[in-house]
Amino acid sequence: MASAPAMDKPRPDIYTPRPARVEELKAESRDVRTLRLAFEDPREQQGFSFAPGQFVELSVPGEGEATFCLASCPREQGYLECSVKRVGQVTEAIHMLEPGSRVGVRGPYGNSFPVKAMKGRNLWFVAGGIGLAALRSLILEVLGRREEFGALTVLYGARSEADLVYRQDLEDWQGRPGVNVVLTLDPGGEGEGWGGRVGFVPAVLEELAPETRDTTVVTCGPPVMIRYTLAALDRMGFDPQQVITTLEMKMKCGLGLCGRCNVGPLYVCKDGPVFTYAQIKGFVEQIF
Amino acid sequence: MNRPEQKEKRLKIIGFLCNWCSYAGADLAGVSRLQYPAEIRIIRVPCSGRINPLLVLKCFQEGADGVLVSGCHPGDCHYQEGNLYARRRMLLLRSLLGYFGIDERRFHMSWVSASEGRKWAEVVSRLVADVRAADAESRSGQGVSAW
Amino acid sequence: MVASGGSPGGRGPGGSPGAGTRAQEALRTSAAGLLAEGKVEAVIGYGLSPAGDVVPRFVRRSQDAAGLLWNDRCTYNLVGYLTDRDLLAGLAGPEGAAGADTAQSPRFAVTVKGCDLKSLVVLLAESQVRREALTVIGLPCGGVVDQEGRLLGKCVACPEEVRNLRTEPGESPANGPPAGEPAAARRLVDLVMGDPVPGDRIAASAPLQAEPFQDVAEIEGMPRAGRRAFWDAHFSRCLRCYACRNVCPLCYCKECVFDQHNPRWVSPAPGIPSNRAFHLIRAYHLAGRCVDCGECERACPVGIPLRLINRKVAQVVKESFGFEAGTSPEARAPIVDFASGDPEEFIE
Amino acid sequence: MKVLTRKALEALLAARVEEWELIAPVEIDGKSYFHALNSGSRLGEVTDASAAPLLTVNPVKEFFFPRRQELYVQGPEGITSLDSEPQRPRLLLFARPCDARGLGVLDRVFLGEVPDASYAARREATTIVGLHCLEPDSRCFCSAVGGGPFGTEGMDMALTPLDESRFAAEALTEKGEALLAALGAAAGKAGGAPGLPDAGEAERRLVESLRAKAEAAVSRDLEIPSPEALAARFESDYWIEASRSCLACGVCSYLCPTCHCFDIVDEGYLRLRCWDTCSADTFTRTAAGENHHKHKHTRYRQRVFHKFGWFKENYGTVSCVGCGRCTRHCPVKIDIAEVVNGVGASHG
Repeated sequence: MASAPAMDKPRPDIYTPRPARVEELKAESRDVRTLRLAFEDPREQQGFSFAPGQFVELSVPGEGEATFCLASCPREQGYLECSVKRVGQVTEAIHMLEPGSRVGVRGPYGNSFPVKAMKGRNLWFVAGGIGLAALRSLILEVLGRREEFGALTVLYGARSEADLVYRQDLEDWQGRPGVNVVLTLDPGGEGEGWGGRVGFVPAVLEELAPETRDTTVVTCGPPVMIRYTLAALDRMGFDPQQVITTLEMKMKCGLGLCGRCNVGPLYVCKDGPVFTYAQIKGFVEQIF
Repeated sequence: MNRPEQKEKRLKIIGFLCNWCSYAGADLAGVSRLQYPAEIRIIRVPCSGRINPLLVLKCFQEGADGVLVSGCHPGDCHYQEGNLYARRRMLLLRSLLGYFGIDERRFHMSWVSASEGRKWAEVVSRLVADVRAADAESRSGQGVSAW
Repeated sequence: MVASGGSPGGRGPGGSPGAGTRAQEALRTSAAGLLAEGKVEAVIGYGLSPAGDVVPRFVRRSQDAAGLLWNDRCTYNLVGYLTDRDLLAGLAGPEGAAGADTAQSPRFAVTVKGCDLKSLVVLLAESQVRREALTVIGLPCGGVVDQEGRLLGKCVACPEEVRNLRTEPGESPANGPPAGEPAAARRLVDLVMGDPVPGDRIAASAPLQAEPFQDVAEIEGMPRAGRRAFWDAHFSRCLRCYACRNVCPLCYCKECVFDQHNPRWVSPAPGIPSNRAFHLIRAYHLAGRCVDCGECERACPVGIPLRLINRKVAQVVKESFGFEAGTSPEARAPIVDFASGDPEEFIE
Repeated sequence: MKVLTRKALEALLAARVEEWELIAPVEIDGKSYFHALNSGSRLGEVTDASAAPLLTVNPVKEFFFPRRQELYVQGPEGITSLDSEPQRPRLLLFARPCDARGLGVLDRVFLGEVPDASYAARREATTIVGLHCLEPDSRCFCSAVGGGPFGTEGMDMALTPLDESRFAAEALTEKGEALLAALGAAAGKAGGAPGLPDAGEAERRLVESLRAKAEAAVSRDLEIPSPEALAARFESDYWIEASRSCLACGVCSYLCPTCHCFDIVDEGYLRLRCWDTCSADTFTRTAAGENHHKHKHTRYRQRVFHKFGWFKENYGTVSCVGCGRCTRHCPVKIDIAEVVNGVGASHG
């Protein structure tokens, strides 16, 4: 007969988050806030490390759980940051939080940007809207080891000036040697006094015509932007191995089990979210 | 089930009150210092016609012991006819609740005007008594749970 | 075996083999003609799958009209496909889709039984289909059967003039045409296939209910706790697969309340409390609209008696608001309406 | 191989009903369901179920991967875990070969890279007594996906009905041996000699002939396309055609022994995991409204590619055991075998 169930075995609870506190909430744009978190248990915080590109599952008690990329610098040990755009129940609840509020964190999950392989190369970060959040931790990591990389360009676009996130960071990055920050707004989104470019990100990218030689492009943004950006990079002759994107697909469990982020044989949450264009080329129609 | 009788359970009863009549009626009851049970929690709405039955069901699903919808007497609706829509909707809802074996005593509807402070106190007293009776039955194992 | 009833896929609409051949032939000829003349982009009807099942069949070429089927296993109510815009656009193809929502918008033909017709009436009343873009092919019916060959419950009480399409919803036999003759001026049915079918099988089936809502009354006769136990036992099996909702010809909302995330009206996780709320709301949203076509109950994989819920709603709507669903393309659903004399005994 | 009498089986069940949790098929309104029996009240129905030729409506997965699994409560004091592992040993009686094999597919997911402790505990606590299929129906295609009506994969003990009062019993694992010993002891207490008699030549021959007959009855063929063939049809209009009548409900996934997609939702401060389905457009829709499976044909394609292509690529086996439930219970009878066969057949 069946053995009695083992009751004394520790249960690794794969769905249970660890409690964390909101340390700071910063408004980035009209509907984006950056949440700075620290685990309640200082040892937990000490033990928490992640690589740029990874994500967490954030829980707000009574509201639900949702997926957010880690936007802070992986070198910062004392806290983690996520930038949250208000679009649904969980994100609305996050926007209502205050310093001291309790949230739950699972993770970090997923793979990360191939920072090693980027060494010595010129890097282009091409982002749209809240998509810059997914590249921020990478940019901060790269800036922290600035000498290991070639020229850096950040091409960032949003619908309007009010939708641009990380204004302070962008200013700071622009001031660094060998870093070029190009801002653009969607046509019609530019207000009076806008000093940057006007045009959709993929179009501006083609205008800027980056050299393909020794260059890696990392891109993240709304699906339609990524789709056109990839097509533009194709036209410019980029090697799909040197084009890297991070997918913001619907995810839930973060463990490769629940099924919704399945694309081909891959699970975005487990095998991604970072992919080279070469890896996903066959599924572009399905993803974007 | 056969739990020892605790102190009387504090009931959770939600009242959806039309802003133009019942809400003012409840206010009047308060100002007039009329006594009525405190178990009701009031949600002010622009019109009883605003009460989507989903709201009532949401209350029950979230653990309410009883729900009240209260609007203007027929003919007195601020928007002419909102309460007449509500009347139909709540009739059907009440029938279905009963059909599924939910205790109808947990769901009341009333017409209370702005000047009927006394009626408001009576409506709430009857409602709370009804819900309490249903709840007692449920806890004794004789009746059915609220939802 | 699943398709056990005689000839592949079933017997004729009268219940006897061969009786429906003429109707089926007429259907194939008419459909082929409509398609060949370019009058419709597609005919939505019944066909036979390679495995021997009756399935919905979407015929786009006249040479495929020979695959259309009409027999006593054609249970589906196909009217629901008329509100699936994606599907219609696909059937119309690139040229047809371009003309959508214009005067030249694509036309479709749909085959209906007398009972299905009522759901079409509701869709018309709610402006969900355009009559002028539709060719309605009526199929005289002697009752349809389930997979085990049993007459469907809804067929037992189906009047002759309805199943033979002699009257249309809203007409009574009194003001309708004499037996054996179709209505002179038809609002809904453009073509009737074959002759009226005898109702031997219906006559031979269980006797009619003594009262129109006897089944509902039986549930209501139970004590409250008994009713609760009865329904909870059924709801405990509900998988929340939403087959009942998705198969319903009248559940066409683009964004269903059960799919909304913010607010969540009902938890998507199955459980008796959430399932009870789901079933109550599903039936409620069909108040005065449900025409008792029975598709929800047929589709339910776990045998929840959904018609028994719908019929309770129909009873309230009829007895309290004097309304019957699917009788007039001009009618307003009773739940978005009122009468000054509506009952209010329950109101304090 | 031993011979087990129904009497001995019934005697053991009756004796252990308090000690074990019994999961067995019972009849509800004319349909058969696997059901957890925590008391002896329905024991009488259980052994009769072995005679039912048809599969249960539900597969056994819900007893390992529950429809609704309450994970924890997030209270002010922190998180309190809720999901309790089985408190008693469990006996799963009369699992068909396809159902038992289905658990093997789920094991690959839930006991894989990230093991699910609660699933593991449920598996460990359960002894699975399989029942060979004597009358597979026209929907069954277990043999075409690597199983068979007399398969034993995933079972601890296999039973073959010999006649109305006896089974041939074979222990396949240690758990099975232990159960066999308990059954032997029960047979002794029930008045016979202790221990189960070995099957004789006649019984063995009978089992073999039943096996040959059953295997011949599973005639449905399924040609699983190669990864290349599948990939070549990814963008094909075939998926629009194949899924045209699909209602996008969850019947096929929820009744599938191997479908394992789920959602994580909150009911107030309660967090739970519940089944979800790739048929629903809500499955992949983000809060911002993006959806990489807006259309039902790409969702249906996802289902087929996942089961017959990608799952195999990842786990070495297709995630289909050929039980036929998805077709049997599909409200519009979409036949997955037909669809899969069509991938290789019709290039157009």
